[in-house]
Amino acid sequence: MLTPSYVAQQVINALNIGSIYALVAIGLTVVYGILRLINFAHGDMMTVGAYVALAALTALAMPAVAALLIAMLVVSALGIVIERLAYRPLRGAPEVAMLITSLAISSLIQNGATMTLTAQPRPVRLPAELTQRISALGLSFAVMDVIIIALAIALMVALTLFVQRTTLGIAMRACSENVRVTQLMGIDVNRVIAVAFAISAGLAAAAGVLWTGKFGIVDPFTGFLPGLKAFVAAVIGGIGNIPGAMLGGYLLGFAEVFFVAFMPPEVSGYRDAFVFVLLLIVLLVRPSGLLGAREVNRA
Amino acid sequence: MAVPLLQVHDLAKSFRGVQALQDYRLELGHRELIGVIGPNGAGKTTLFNVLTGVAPATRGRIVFNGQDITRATPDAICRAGIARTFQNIRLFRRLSVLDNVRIGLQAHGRNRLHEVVLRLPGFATQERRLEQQARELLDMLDLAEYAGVQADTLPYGLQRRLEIAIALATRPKLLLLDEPAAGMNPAEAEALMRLIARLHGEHELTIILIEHNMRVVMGVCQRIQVLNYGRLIAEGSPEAIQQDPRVLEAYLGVAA
Amino acid sequence: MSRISGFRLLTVSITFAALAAACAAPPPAARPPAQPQEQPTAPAAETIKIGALYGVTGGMSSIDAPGLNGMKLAAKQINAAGGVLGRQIELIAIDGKTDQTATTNAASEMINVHKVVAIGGLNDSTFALAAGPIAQQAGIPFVTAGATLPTLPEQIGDFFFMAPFGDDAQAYAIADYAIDDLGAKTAYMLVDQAYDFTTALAKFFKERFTGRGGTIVLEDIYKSGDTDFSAQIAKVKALNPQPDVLFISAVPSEAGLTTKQFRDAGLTQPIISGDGFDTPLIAEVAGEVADEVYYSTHAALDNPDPKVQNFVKAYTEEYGRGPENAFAALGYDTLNLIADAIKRAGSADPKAIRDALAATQGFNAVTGEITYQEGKRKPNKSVTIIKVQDGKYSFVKEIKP
Amino acid sequence: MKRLVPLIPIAVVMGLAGLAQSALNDYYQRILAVIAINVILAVSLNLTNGYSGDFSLGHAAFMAIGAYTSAILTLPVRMKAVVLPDLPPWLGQVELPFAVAVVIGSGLAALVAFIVGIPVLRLRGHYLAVATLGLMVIVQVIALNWQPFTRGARGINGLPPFTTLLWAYGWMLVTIAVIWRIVHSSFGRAMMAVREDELAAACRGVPIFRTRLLAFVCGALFASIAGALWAHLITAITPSSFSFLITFNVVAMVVIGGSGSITGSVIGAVLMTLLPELLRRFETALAIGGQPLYGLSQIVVALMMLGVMLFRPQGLMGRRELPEVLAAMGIGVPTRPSRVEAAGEKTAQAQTPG
Repeated sequence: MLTPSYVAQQVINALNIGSIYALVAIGLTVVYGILRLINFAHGDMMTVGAYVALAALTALAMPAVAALLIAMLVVSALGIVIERLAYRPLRGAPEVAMLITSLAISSLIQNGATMTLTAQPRPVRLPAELTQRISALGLSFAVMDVIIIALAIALMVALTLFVQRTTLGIAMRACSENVRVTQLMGIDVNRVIAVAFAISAGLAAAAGVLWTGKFGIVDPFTGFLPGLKAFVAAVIGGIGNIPGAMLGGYLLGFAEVFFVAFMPPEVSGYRDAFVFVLLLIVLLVRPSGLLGAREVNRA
Repeated sequence: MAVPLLQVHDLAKSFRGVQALQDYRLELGHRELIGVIGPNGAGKTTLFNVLTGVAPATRGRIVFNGQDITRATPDAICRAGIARTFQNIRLFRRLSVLDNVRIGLQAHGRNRLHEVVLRLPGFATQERRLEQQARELLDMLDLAEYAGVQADTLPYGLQRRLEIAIALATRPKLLLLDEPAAGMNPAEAEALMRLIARLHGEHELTIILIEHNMRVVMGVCQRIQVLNYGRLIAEGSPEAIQQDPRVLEAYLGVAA
Repeated sequence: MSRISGFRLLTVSITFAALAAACAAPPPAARPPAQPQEQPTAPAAETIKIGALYGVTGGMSSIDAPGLNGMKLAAKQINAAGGVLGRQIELIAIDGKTDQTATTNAASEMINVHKVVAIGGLNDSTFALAAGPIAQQAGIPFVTAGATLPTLPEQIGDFFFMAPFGDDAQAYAIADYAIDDLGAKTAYMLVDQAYDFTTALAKFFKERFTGRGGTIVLEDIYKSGDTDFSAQIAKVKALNPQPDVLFISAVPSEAGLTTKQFRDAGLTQPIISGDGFDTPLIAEVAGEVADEVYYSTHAALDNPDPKVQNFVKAYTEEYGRGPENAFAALGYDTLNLIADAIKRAGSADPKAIRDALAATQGFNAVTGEITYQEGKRKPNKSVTIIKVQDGKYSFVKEIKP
Repeated sequence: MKRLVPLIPIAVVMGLAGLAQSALNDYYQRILAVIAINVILAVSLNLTNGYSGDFSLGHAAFMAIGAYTSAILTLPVRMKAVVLPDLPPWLGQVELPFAVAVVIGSGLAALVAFIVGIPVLRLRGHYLAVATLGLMVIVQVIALNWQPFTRGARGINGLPPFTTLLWAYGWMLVTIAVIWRIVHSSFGRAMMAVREDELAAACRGVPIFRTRLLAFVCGALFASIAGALWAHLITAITPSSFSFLITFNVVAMVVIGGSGSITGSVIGAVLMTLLPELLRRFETALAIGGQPLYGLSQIVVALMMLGVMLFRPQGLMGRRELPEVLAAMGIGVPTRPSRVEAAGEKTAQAQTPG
């Protein structure tokens, strides 16, 4: 069973799912870095992105690329609106207050979608050239799989460049170091946070489109579980840290796929437990995640 | 002279390769009051952090009251008898002044869980005793009228004093004061100086004082250590220190 | 002692809370007005209230919402035709929210506040097992529309009835079909571990398939909510020789996902399953690769039988779209079955309805004939086998018990 | 004599519960029982999330432990032979009274919390939140796979419906009393000290780890009681009964009521139980074009959560308890710290750099 091509196939599978987790986790971590907010509604932005793309694909018959862009734009705008209405008024309030509002937003999106669109899962059909399958060297994968990995990496690279090279990106990093000091330096923190939300939501939308495109289905609860898993991924990597979130996403993808791939079915039921035990071990060895900065106690 | 209260041997602390403190040594007798001075970043607060277990030593040994506390946790060190204040005041901000002091008092003499849950007679006695002791302490530091006040709403000077009260509540043998006069006006500093002298004199406390305010340091300390770049560069009486060329150099940046 | 007085005041507040709770819930006399939409005309006699208990929101909603629509359609038709015993049927439809607490609360509200004479609904045994005993305790007949765990009636009691066949029947049917019609000797099993339904279906399938000389070459699992099956699929691909059929025990949300991914990976054997596969998602998600999929279910909506076609037509007219799945038909049947029992009992007394239900013989339902044999409250219904080919669903066979 | 005073409200609550049990129909009794269970959950979660400042998302795990333990221990032997035939004989042959089973379950949950807490409580903040969330997933996975004890996905059903209002409110009073006492003692002050400033607390001799562990273990213990009560109210449990949705709901109760206030937790629990139930009636009553507005109650509850957080981010009660509220209205004695009205005086906000 452990032929090289079998292992290679599983690696491709893991890279695929890991790429999407990484995208979602990065979005989560960008916002966390600045606001210390675990955005439980982040996964639901994936759902919204998928629905928007679906509408663009079917009702407006747009090409896939345009649908992806539209979804990212619309959801980014939504992210900014939500930030303005639900998070900004809570600046300076206890962290849990924002956490509860994010739970509320999540519930609003899920139930709102159920009421208006029904809970019937909807098929997401991508153009044939994307779903076409390639078989080579005993491996089998869809064009879509390659695109997922490529697009995820491209978005991550773009984000990294943005954060390191542009003024706004540097302001974002400054904010995640210390919001108050950044503010004193004359930077419009509100603008930076709005941008962070836009980026975060946009990445979630992209992940949502990839996710539903890959699996071909969307319903009002599509994003919730991957959102939660991405939170886990971000924490493994060291929440607030962009390369960490990337690493965490891929680790989670590999852990999930490999456990099923290389463990007998009798134990593969313990997959989720295994993933979390792994997580606990990582955290116990490195209490701030793999790449997270250790918080120095300053007396 | 009896066994010293505190012996520090060859102490060093580094943060990611940066030596914040090295080759530090100290022998402190009972009821001594010494000052530690030095420019910003000289390693004074690091010294306190290492002594109180907040930042464990990279190397060296600390023996307090005959007990090796080099690897002990901060709460164990506190219960062993070292209390400190913080440079930037750390109170339990949203709790009352009284509760702040009670938390310090709890370092010795806490209830057992079943006494609390079943409200056994021991609990009431203990609570009464805690409250009475807390009020006495507040009285002593002229804070009695603020007992019911939320700690972070106190004026700055009173917060400093409250912090000392909390530290005293833990019944220390050794008190570490980290720039207690920082941000105080001359009158407040004067009062503080009297307080420190009183604690030292009446309450038989051993004290290490970090302070920038030279009037305070020179006014109360019997012996002074000077730190620069994490190293001990001078030690002696206030008069000797004031004359020491290495000290002048460290402070003024020029060779005397 | 201030502490003690503190505690005293707190306990007082709890008392207030309890009182407030008791007052907040309006007494039965002041219950909200009956749902107007269920009463096309002012009823001459008092309405017969029947509970429709479904998880209309949350995880079950994709199969429960159509079920409720089916029940409503049946109620509308019955009322338009003059009702039962000259009285209109009033459906009390409360959302169970796919939550056990909310579902049991809803069942209890129907019985104790709205005084329903019977309850129908629920498509999953997790919820049926929680709500059923409440009806049993109160002596109100409960007909589950779609929960197929065969032991439900025994476990809950003599007021509990099943409108659908049991998982044993449908699992046996598809196992037989695989052996007899598809010539399968070896099978691969992929089982959703998270549901009672999927594990039971798998158990019965394995029992029948191996009992008749077949071999299970590999048994793998996943958990509902998983979307990526690439790891499992790679394992199947590594099998040599390949299994003759792929049995996938899934609920609708994973039916399309698994089909698409297995086919995309180049596995071409027949995929077989139970009524969890009865969803348009197979064709919608898998598209043209949805080939050679066979599943056992309650009814074929393309069955030319006029009874089936009339239902499909009425449903389409009412809701502007065809029935989403067989659970719509099961909901429709459930209410008709209850109404039929009321008619035969000549009374809307719960006990009389129960006795009439237990005596049901040859009730002609969209999803097959319902007969409760002596002492059993699970029907021996025929099982329909449906094939999906080129993204099209077609009726292939009806297996009579 | 004074020591007997607190017995009066207890007697009143229990009397009311007894009265309700005999006078109200099953539906209202159920709602009242769910309220009591949620109060237990919220008050106990508040110990970690409100007092010691550790954000735990693992409450459902301890509920599950209590529910399964009580289910296995109280199921009649005759039913066990059918439902759980593979139990080891020593378990298959026992049939314990409800109260005993609840106590054993809570002990077990406390033990698990203790063992898990020792490594996990080294984490802080959101790292701890994820770790406790992981605990919940692990317990769920074990419940799903440990067939002889739990029947896996099928779950255990047909539990005896032991959860009467007297039991529910009795346990609720015990929970509130014990937690109130812990919080208003040196332990509670230690927890709050850790929450306010962990480093300062350590330097004041507060045993940080033991304090956090105590809060965690106590919370687990009472969550387990709530789980057992819930199991015997619903009478059917499956692994998915104890999901993060439940945890989130309880977290919301605590935060909406006000973290760090027992009164707040009680209010949060009552609100978050009653509101959806009341709103559900509007779903059918406000039908548009014959279509009831299912989902409306969840949406309104979510909007309410938003509203509370936007206008009172510290929660409805903040950190205040009922006695203080009454005191503010002129009843009783104030216990809450007042504030210094420091006109012209330098306060902590204007700290000078040290």
